[in-house]
Amino acid sequence: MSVYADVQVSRSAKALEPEKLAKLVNMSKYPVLITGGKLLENEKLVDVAVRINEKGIDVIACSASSKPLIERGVKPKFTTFSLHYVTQFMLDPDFRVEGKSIDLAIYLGFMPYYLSRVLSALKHFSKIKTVAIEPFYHPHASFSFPKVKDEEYYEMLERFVGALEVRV
Amino acid sequence: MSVYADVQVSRSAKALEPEKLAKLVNMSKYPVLITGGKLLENEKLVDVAVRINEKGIDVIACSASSKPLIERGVKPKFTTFSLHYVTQFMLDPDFRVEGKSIDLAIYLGFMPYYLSRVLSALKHFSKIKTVAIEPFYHPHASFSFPKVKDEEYYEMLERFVGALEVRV
Amino acid sequence: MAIKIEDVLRNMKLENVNITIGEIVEEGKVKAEAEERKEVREESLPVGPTPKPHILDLRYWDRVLLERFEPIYMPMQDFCNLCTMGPCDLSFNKEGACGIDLKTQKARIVALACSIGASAHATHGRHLLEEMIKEFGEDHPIDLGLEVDVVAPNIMTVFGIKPKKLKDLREVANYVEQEITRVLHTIHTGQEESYLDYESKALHVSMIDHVAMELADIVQISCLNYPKGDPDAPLIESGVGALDLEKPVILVIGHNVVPARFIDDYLREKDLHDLIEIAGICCTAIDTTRYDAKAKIVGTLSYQLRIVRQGFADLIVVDEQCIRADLLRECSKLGIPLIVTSEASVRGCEDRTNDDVNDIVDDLVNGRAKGVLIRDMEKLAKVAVKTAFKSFLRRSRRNVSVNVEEEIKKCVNCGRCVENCPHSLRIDLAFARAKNGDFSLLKELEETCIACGRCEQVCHRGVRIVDVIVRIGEAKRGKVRAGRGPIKDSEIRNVGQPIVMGTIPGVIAPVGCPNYPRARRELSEIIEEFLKRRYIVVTSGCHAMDLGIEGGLYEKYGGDFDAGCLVNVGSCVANSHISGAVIKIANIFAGRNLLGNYAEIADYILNRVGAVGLAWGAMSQKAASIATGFNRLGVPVVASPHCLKYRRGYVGKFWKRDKWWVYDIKSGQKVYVEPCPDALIVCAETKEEAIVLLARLCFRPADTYLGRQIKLTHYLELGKKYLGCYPDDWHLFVRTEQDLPLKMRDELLQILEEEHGWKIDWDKKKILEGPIRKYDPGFNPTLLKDIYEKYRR
Amino acid sequence: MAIKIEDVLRNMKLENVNITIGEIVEEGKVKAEAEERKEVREESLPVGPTPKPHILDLRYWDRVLLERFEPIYMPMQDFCNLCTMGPCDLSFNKEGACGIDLKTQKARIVALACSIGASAHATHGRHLLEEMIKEFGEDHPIDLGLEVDVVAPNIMTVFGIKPKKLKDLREVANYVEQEITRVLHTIHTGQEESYLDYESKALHVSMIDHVAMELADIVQISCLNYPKGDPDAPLIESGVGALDLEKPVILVIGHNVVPARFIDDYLREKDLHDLIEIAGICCTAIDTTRYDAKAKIVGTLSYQLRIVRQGFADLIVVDEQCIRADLLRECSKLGIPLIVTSEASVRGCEDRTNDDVNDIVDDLVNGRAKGVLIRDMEKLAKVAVKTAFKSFLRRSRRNVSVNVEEEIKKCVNCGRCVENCPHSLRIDLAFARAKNGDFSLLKELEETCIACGRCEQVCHRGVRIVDVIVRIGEAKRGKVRAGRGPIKDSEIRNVGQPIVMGTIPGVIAPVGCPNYPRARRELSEIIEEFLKRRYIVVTSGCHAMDLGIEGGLYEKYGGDFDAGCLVNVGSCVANSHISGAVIKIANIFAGRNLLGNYAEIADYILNRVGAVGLAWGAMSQKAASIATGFNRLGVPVVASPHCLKYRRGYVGKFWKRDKWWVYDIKSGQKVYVEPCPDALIVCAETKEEAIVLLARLCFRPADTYLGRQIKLTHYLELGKKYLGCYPDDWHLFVRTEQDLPLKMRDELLQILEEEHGWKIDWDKKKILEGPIRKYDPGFNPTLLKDIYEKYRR
Ligand code: SF4
Ligand code: SF4
Ligand code: SF4
Ligand code: SF4
Ligand code: SF4
Ligand code: SF4
Ligand code: SF4
Ligand code: SF4
Repeated sequence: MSVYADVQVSRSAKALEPEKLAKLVNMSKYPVLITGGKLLENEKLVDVAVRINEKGIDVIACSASSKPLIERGVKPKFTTFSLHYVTQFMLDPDFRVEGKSIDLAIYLGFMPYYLSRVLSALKHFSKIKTVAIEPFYHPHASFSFPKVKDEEYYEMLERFVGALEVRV
Repeated sequence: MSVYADVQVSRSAKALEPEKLAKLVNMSKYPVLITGGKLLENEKLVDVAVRINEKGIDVIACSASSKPLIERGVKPKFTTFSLHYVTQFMLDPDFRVEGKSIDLAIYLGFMPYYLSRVLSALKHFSKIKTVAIEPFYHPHASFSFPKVKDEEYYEMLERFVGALEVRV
Repeated sequence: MAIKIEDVLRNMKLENVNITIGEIVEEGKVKAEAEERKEVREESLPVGPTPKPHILDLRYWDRVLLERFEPIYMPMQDFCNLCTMGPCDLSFNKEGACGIDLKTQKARIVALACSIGASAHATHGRHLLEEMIKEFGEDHPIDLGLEVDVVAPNIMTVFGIKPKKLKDLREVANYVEQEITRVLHTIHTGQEESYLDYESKALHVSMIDHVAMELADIVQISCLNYPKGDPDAPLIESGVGALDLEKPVILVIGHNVVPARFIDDYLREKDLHDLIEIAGICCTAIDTTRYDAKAKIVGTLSYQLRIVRQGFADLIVVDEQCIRADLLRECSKLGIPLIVTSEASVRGCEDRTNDDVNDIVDDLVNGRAKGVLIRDMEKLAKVAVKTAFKSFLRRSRRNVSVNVEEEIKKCVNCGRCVENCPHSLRIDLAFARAKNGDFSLLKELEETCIACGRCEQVCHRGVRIVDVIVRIGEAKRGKVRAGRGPIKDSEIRNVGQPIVMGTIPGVIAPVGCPNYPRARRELSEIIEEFLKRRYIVVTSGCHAMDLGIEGGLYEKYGGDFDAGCLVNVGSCVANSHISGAVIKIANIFAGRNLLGNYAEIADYILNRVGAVGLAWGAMSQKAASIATGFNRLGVPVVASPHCLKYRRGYVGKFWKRDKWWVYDIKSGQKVYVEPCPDALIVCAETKEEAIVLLARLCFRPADTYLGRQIKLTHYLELGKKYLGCYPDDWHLFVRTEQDLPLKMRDELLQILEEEHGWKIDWDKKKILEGPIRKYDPGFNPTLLKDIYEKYRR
Repeated sequence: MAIKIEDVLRNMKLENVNITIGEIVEEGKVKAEAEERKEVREESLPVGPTPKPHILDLRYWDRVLLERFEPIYMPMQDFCNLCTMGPCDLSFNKEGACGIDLKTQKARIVALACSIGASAHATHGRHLLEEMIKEFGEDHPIDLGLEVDVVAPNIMTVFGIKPKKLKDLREVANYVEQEITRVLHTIHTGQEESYLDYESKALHVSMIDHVAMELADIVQISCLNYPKGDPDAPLIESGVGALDLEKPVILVIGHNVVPARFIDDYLREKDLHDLIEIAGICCTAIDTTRYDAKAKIVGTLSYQLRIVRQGFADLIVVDEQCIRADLLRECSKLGIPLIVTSEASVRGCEDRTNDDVNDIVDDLVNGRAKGVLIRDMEKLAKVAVKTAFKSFLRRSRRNVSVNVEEEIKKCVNCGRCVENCPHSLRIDLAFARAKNGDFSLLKELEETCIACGRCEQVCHRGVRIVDVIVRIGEAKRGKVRAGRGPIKDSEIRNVGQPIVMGTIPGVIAPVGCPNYPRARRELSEIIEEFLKRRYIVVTSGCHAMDLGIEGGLYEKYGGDFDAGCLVNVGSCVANSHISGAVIKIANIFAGRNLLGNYAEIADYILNRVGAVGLAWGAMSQKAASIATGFNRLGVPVVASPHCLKYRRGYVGKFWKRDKWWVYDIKSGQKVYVEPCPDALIVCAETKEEAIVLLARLCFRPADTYLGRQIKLTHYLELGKKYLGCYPDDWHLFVRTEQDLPLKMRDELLQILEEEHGWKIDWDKKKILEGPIRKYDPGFNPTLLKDIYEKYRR
């Protein structure tokens, strides 16, 4: 009648099209964008982050990604704490960013194995929704880009940013 | 471009319709049916085993399932060795049943967690194809019944037996 | 045409003339000489080649075992994530980032599990040793009673000394801890490349485990006035039904007698002994009743949640190992006070050791403290007794009511619980039927459920599944013979010969944890089959409890270590008396030197002593090391289907003839032998299969034809009874027509001729051709070249 | 507006008048007195509250740490299958069949990893100890040179004795093994219910690890004539490029110097020393060069496969730990003989200890034996040298040619290798580009690849990926200063005050395994940033090698333990000198008693000593225990992104004000303090982030304002440089305007007023309101009530 449960993995991320992911973000109360170290190497990702921020989404810059962002005029809510810290904060229901409680976090520009651990922590121990807009499918996220070819990735990011509503 | 590989499971069984499973068996060179302890409690399973045997498929009776089978006229190739032994034998490329080398094994009537381990061993360390015709989906098998409701299970067994060709 | 064992025995007596020849004579002689020189030996025992062996010193013996009993791996997990280079996908025997392949990785996990198991007993033993030295002084003698001279067969064989005083055990404990640390070291990333070497480590640390267990048990027997090899140790009132619920109930859970003992002493001292029930779960239950026969055994691990949920425990005191990791949570839900006492199992509780007794009691009773840690055992005793009385007065306030009907109604039969149940028990179906008034499946569920609570974790309807199950069950009641400790030297003297000859068809040792559903019921059925057939049955731990509570077997079968007995040696650590007994056969009966002579002894046992362990539901890492320790000693173990999850078996291939050979010291030749035993640890799925398998694994190459006759008789009978036919391989065990049971001889000869192509001289009813080897009464097998050479000289 | 550190320093000198007040004075006084009484102390040192602590004895300290530095778990695996009741789905913190929840289970795995780590060093230490006692006698003195009187700070602080002779260390080794066994015991199913208690065990066994490491290293220093705290220890020729390939090359791999040492001795004895290259990988490399400065360091773990694949090693001799588990397979493919020497890493090889030297050599050279085990080190040396010469003659026969172009052509860019690469390195893209003649990505790949070989395991086209990568790389060459062992007491005397005051802004300790890609390059960049800023840098193990081979830093920076130094203490076990140095600050500089006084010392360090570890790519279980041992001692560690896979961090929440308080011994009050350090182990993703984080974790509550000024200067500068702005939390570290770097004071005051709402008296340039607390030069913080009470009395 059912699966014999020794396949050792629990919930896997829903892989969604960029527009759908954007819709989820649009529906959330206080989403944040969390950026990682790839922004130091990849100007395109900086661009995407800037444009997401322009839609009114606050940025938490990890991994020293604040530097290129600040240069592009972004004012991150945090610049100093590594993703490990930020995750520890987010796991605490008391954590607020300027009085607001994060209900959804978008991740951009992290090493896959590094982000994966963080997503796993939030999956098991918090109610925050996590959205990975990364070139890898992230099973531990709540929602993730599907498995895509390299060249399609930037196009997907475009579609994602395009579908974000401006927040006020 | 791809899945970040920390979902900790490798190949999962193809869940196939009974007819397709039967076809695989029909195509194999020397398939055997391996029966388990549930036959001591469940007359319907004994019946299925008898009918599979009537199609010309040799039976290896484990878990003392030989008793009801012999009573119904089956002559198992083995009666005495537990599934643990039989698996150890099958993992050895030298193993022969009356000179024949098993290339496919059908499993019927085992405790799910018990069978699961065996299927895992054969999956990792042998080339033998394994077919689980059990009421649970068995991820470690090569092929398995899909997840079905209890009442559908016997019907699926019927369909499987029906689709088996008589071997000569 | 069933063969009656009595007939066989009667027949054998007629032929019982010329059997004391060959090795038997030799062994007898050696034994007699040895006896004479006993005094001398005491002082100047020879020491064998491997006292205090390290990992590599017995590797040559492991290689012999592993060559025959090939490891089989059944991965639970395709990945490894033991270091930060991972996770590594090792499926299909791929290699990880450190280069390890799947098989080697699985062997590594087995070696780790055995190390954990050994560390548990080692720590337990160390704790007892230091406690007892504190109390009794380091010169306190090791004393297992007058009739036990060989007090420490494992320690003697492995470590190479015969300990006389507690202080002698300190260096043994140091050695044990050193070896465990050394094996654990090898688990570090980047060590072994071959699974065989991890198996050798698993075998090594598991041998050490038997040393650790022996140390622990001889300390407590020597100091705490336990029964000392007493076949008539008292029968203990056991089972939930045995509890007097009119009294405050202190429930002790775990494996270490120390806290319970202090409570017990305090009760006696204060004359409160009759006013309080001390009841135990798991091995602490066994050891507490060895200390005080008035204490009670509630049952095994699977009773922990059941009892808590029933709410009548007024205080729970835990020590270490096998304690549910949700006990504090569960107790506090009902307001049952919990005291923790061991560094291993503190559960986040505050250390109240230095606080005032009354403060602690108040906090516990009022629920201000859900649980407390008390490290001072005298204070613990006071707190426990006071708390129990006060808490007893509040027992009625604990809300344990369950509206079974309502709970059943809540269920929507979605099956999520079934997917999460380790046994895939059909809770959904049981509830569905119960809704229609048919409680039979629910009853069945109660019988098989191990009360682990995983089902409740996933039920989105919040059905109190375990509560319903508990409510359905009845309170069992039975008697368990208190753990008697060692087998007496005189008993070994009596049974040594019949065991080695095979005329006692085997020693069956049910040891382990009952976490296989239906184990309780099935275990007793399996064991009674062998008791009726006059095998020796020797048991310990949770299995020992079940045989009494479920099976009522202690009242039916005697406690002398002899044919048809049921001997309970004690708790888990008393398993060392079972390994000790087989070692003692080699020593007391056969005169083999023990000190530092492990390989010779194990080789002796493997070839001659038809002892088989049964772990019908082994659960813990300790179970893994206990079993593996038996394996290194040459004792096979049959395990329940769950044990496949240990990931590794040692299973030989009877059909590979070249694997089955020995050196024959008598003839001076390498000879092919029958494949017996053909596995060291192997699982069975059903009790029927287990029974036949146990009988099969009792064969030994050194069986006399009389012994072989008896063993074959049982094997053939059990085959017919449970498999519906003679077993596939019975003919492999036939060396001569004399091996065949008399009454069946014609039939069997015919089968040999027709089905196996053997040549028979029908006039003389003699086998002319067919057997693997000829029977030779002086046959003297060994698998070790050095032993062969030593005795050939 | 970058601030020059020189300016700050100059400014400070002007104000350098009244700083030796308060605690500093107190400490100085205590120190002086202590010095005077040195002779007396030697004989009658007071013993603190916890000599030979067991798990529970320091639990109160752990609770203090864990309250602040909350564990964070990042599961690698949702299931547990540690016992046969499983596998249990623990996702979303569900409970398993034993009742354990996911967090507790993860903590259990961490405690296990740390136990494995500790057992590795313990076994290494025990082995060295017994070997050296055999050779030098048990009365051989423990001697780390004239200038090191506090020879064993870890042993003193934990175990409570000051060892003088080798034999004194035996009881330390027994204790270490006992504690490891006790912690391992708690991993058994059914013990802890709270993750905090497993963390306490992890902390405990990791503290024990530092004891074990210290034991190991002081034994080898005392017996093997290693440098003894010598700042000018020789510079060792290192890197593949440093090898003289005209000679036979013996490659030693592992962590234990013993086999290499015997080979080295034999070469000298036979005057063959100049004819053979002895070269090492991993810690054996370091320890061999401490023994003989002519030996060479090849590199770290990630060089193992590279070197084998290049085929120039004529013989590989391995001991234990961190050795690839495919070495025998890989060597035998090329016909490179392998000798194994340790019980931990036998790799299925036959034990040839008792065979004739020439037979073994022949079998190895002819490939009849792919690898052999030799347990007798004298014989090993003979076999190794003979084999190396003979094998050298056949080096040309080893086929190591790779047709790079052809391999690249074979690739179909499917990306399977990328999915299996632990670093998701884009092999597919690198090959695709290379096909078109652009090798830049392939070069980049070579730089980042750790040569683990997982990619090759899955390539269905059989591309020899690692071979291609190896072929692309160039042979690096550099110099590594030989491990000097301990920090001298006089050095501690000199730097103790500036470190505790904060005027040396911090001690940065890069220790660990370089299995984070780019680690080699990045590590040197990180460290040079701190060297330039005149932090103390003290390193060990694989990181110590990389700083020389990749960074060339030893030639630029001095070896005295002082501002701006780069000190290599030695191999992994020499990490104990780093923990030892911080302990010695509390003792030698501040006069705190060490013996059996762990909690007080750790509390001292946590509040006063701005030391931070850096594990830029930690891999092994030893790395886990080393880091966790530093943590219990109050030393934070910054780790690479890979280290998230350890599953657990200790990360505080700066924004929870009530977590950050101390008892102030001076004022007699509980005071809120700045959150520093605010993590004990935490990961960073990029080198830029790591740099800022390291600077941030150097703050301590006890900093004087001068020290705080310097630390803030660096922190602000580094923030600007790497984050593009001042860090988020710099203002939290400001207690008084005097804390602000002079040159930036106006700007910073303005920010404090505008952005943080602080009240400023602009006339006096004084802060009126805002800081968490006022600055008090006599501030004397402790987190421990008993210490508070002791010093208040
Ligand atoms: S131990 Fe080996 S297989 Fe396991 S995670 Fe580490 S590198 Fe991978
Ligand atoms: S999970 Fe709950 S609702 Fe579903 S079948 Fe089980 S008991 Fe019924
Ligand atoms: S408590 Fe019983 S029914 Fe529930 S999951 Fe455990 S074994 Fe299955
Ligand atoms: S037999 Fe098993 S479950 Fe029972 S007490 Fe011993 S280890 Fe625990
Ligand atoms: S240790 Fe607990 S969680 Fe792990 S498999 Fe066993 S029962 Fe399940
Ligand atoms: S797996 Fe092989 S073929 Fe595929 S991209 Fe990698 S190297 Fe190329
Ligand atoms: S060898 Fe290099 S490229 Fe290949 S999997 Fe390992 S790290 Fe990745
Ligand atoms: S630093 Fe790490 S990789 Fe290097 S030798 Fe030490 S444990 Fe092994």
